[in-house]
Amino acid sequence: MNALRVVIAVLSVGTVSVAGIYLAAWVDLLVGRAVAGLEVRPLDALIAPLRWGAATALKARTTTERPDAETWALAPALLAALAAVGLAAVPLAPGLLAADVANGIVLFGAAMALVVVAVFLQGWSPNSPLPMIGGYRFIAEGLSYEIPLAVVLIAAALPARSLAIAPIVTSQEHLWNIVRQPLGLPLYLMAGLGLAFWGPLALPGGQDLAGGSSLETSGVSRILWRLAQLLVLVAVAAMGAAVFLGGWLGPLFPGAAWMIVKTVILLVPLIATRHFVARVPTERYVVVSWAILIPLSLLDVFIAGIQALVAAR
Amino acid sequence: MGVKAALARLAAGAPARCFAVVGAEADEIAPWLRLDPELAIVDSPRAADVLLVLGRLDDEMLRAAAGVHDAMPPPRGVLSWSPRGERPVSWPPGGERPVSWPFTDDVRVDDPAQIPAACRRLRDELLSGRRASSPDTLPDIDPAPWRGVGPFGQGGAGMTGGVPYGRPLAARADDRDGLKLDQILVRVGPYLPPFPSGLVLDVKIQGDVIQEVSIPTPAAVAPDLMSAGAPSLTGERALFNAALTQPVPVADIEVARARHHLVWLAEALRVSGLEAYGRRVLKLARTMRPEAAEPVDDLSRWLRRNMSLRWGTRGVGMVSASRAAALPGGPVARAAGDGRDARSLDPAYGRLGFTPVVLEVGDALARWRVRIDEAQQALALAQRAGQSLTTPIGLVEGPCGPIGGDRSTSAALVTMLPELLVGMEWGDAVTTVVSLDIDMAEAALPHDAAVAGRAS
Amino acid sequence: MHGIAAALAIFFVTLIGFLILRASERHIAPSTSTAPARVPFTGGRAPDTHAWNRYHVRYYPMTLLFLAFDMEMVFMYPWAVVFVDEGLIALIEMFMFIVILLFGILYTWRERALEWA
Amino acid sequence: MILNVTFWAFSALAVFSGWRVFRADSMVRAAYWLLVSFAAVGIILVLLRAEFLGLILILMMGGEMTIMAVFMVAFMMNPAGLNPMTMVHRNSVAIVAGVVSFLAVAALGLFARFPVARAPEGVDPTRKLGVELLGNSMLVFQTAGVTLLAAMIAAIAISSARGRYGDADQGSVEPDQMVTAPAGDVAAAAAHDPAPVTSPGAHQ
Repeated sequence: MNALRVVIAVLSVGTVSVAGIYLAAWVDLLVGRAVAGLEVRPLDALIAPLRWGAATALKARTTTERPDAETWALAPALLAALAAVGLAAVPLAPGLLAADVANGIVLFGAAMALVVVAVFLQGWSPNSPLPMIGGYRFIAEGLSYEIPLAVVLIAAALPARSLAIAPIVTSQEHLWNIVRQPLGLPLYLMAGLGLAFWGPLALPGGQDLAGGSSLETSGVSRILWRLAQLLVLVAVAAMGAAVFLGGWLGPLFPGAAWMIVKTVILLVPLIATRHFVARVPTERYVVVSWAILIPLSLLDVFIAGIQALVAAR
Repeated sequence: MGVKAALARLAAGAPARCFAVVGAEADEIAPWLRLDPELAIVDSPRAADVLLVLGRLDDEMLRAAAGVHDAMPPPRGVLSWSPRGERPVSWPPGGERPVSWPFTDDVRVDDPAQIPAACRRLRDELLSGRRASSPDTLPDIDPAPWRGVGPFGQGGAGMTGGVPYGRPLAARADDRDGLKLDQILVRVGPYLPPFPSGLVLDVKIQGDVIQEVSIPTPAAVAPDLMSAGAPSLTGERALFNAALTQPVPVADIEVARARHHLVWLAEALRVSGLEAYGRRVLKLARTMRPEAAEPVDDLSRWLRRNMSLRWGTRGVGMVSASRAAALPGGPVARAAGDGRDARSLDPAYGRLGFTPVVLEVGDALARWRVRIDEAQQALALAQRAGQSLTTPIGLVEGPCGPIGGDRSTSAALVTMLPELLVGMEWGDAVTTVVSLDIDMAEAALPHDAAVAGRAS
Repeated sequence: MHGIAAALAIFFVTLIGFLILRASERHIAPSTSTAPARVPFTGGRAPDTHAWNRYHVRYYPMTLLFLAFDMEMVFMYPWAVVFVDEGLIALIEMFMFIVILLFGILYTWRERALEWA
Repeated sequence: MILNVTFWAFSALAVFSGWRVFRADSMVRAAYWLLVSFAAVGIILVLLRAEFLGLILILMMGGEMTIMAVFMVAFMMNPAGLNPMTMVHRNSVAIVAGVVSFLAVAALGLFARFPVARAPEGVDPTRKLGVELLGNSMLVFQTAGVTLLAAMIAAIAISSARGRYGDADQGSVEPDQMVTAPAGDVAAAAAHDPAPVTSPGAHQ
């Protein structure tokens, strides 16, 4: 019976991942075309990611003079696996949770902490200067967003009295966390962008490094890296929807429908940042993250704490 | 086989991914390629299907282009366009292989308008296997013999000696924070996308901070191009040079200036991560008219409001007043408080009430602002100018700086780079180089060539 | 326990699935590796040395700060679970703990140790 | 059954990756093999119903091993093992020490009488840990805070090349102290600019 549950969990997370990645790629194309002043053709944009994938898959894999071939191969797989675990920690509906652990936000945090390893390996492995700078940049970025990310999730756990995600969702029955912890969601999304090295926080793969960490990657590996990155974005959006937007809570429609809608509501602006917000400079991001975002996230914990104590009276 | 065919059929609808290698006399074509939906200009040869070789390249550039070509994963192809259908000259005597043109099976295009379609066709043929992938241009020889050398056959001896896998390890160098760690030489260019095509820098870094910058071969483009005859001046370059000797409509000059600044802005936005918005600006650069300047005003407002762009450029790449004074002029100097502008000397501009745009700050943000303000001002001038003509006074204010003086602003900016970039983080250095708007064709063009162009 | 089993299964299935996908490319586009194709890209010219050298991690003071804050997070998780039950004492205690650590950030920031370029 | 297999599989992984740490030429690989070892131990902890401890171990080690990797790359010659190298030195001593400590730990495992204390059902270890932190161990907890602060300040004071009054290699002298310092020091201190410099790009 347990084995069956595990198989179902794997299959459902796989399905959600594929759908989420496809949606993310589609939204990115649509927003990009709209911003570029091109005609937005939603149906063409549906097939465009597949066309790009086919064209990329037909290219051979190149290598460099003395890469670390094993870790290079591992990097996209590790990133995707971590993102999938992060997604698995998010409940879709009451009882519909792939990885039902008592310490859900710790599991999510652990998976997301290891993302730094995957991105660093992607930049380090080719033994090429520009990807290497990209990899090291991501360590600076990762160590800066990790603490605010964990702390805002802890703040959300306060009123729930639990580290599991499902109680965090049900604790929002009367008031969503986005309202009672107003600092939480913005800080979480900023950290999430860093986690997915996307848009303004696409520091390891920035245009100033001519593609940075994946500059030397070609062929199927390039596709896999992109898929894994989008999956991180989906996991971030899904967790944000559960923790800050009340997850499956909502009238009329089934919980899963609400959860999907809320995830999309977070995913679209996350993706759109790429087309509206310029890439931030690494060093200044690190300073701001430590000097402003971390203190703000700790302030968020106190607001949440006082609120939770008042509510408990 | 069936899978491959199916993938190729699916891939046929995608834009052709090109890596562009841009030489002299291609400035009419290269900037606009990003506007074509058939093409996707990529940053890395590892992601490219087609190598686009545009314009005239000298030996050094051609050798680098061969290196870029070989880095592309098969199936790959080459599409070349050159003015007057000619091909560049031979390898230098020290070159690895004495071939005149390294790309044996390139597709040549005579009409630049055909480039996108030809690219797509070439890409489809390559991916479907109807055309063989282009072979390596450089010999398959390790950079240094290492196989079987050393006690473990890895080419090395000791901890840091030898040439393991064909290359040595870097040596240590002093650093300002007292840690004596390895200094890595990054040979930037000539075709590293965020940098202007043709700019060659040897950058020594420790970590992501630049310690030393040198220019290995100053004005690498010039000698061979000169031997093959002075390059002709095309497009806006021809227009600005014509104004040296003959009256030219002010409106034409100013529209060309606004267009140049917007093309620069599109690239600067792209490097900042706003590729889609850059494309919008590029389209605006192509379609704008002095009579309808509102889109440019909207753009200026949007840029001013965008905090992230301000954050990335404020305080970056400071050009001091003394450095600005050493420049021949141009927007970079004007952004650092140096008000020289050749247009101030022209009575035709005086009648239009022209005053130069000057900012005192001297950072990358100021340069962005000066260019955007100048683009707006240029459109306003063009509208007011009507039929009025410039006065040929032997000095013309080009988009990058004065033309007709002792030396070009771009050449002066290139020689300024080594001092300017030292101590910067890599990303800030790129922001700085982009904000300087160095025109490598102009920098490589000796002053005589400008005069020669004037004479022709 | 089945929760963690599912997480592990998802991790390894995704990991192995991606590795298999990557291995599948040899059937579509066999990789070739010649000396000029292996040269790392920095704009067309060959590099001088390997990239793997003693890399100067400019942000090392920040990594040390991180180590301390990582510890702080560990204490916050169990604290969060019992927070509401313990009430005001939990709030005060964590307030003290965090304010002490914030002095660390303040000091680092004032010493400008977060900047590196 | 599955539980046992998982336990042994991850135990084997922990030992194997621990061994690989010392066989790796590349500092990055060595650090991440150690991370694999820690992660396997973390999973074992989870299997032993210490879910929070196991997961937090993985969470922390992800950052920590990365930091270790970058420091090892920064300070070791030939950090990626491009020239062959070995992580093992003074082999005979190492072998003796290894065998002795293995025997000691193995003896401990075989002969020690471990207390039989099954975790009671329905008890949340995380909650118990929290109660402990806010109850009996409160002083320990707060002392940890002060210790961490001391560690932070010490680490920054020792390692940072910058100071609030200028770079450390230029003395980073407080302006007030420069005035009251002995005459010789004043001349030395006045030789450099005491004003804080925002970025080296600004030294023109």
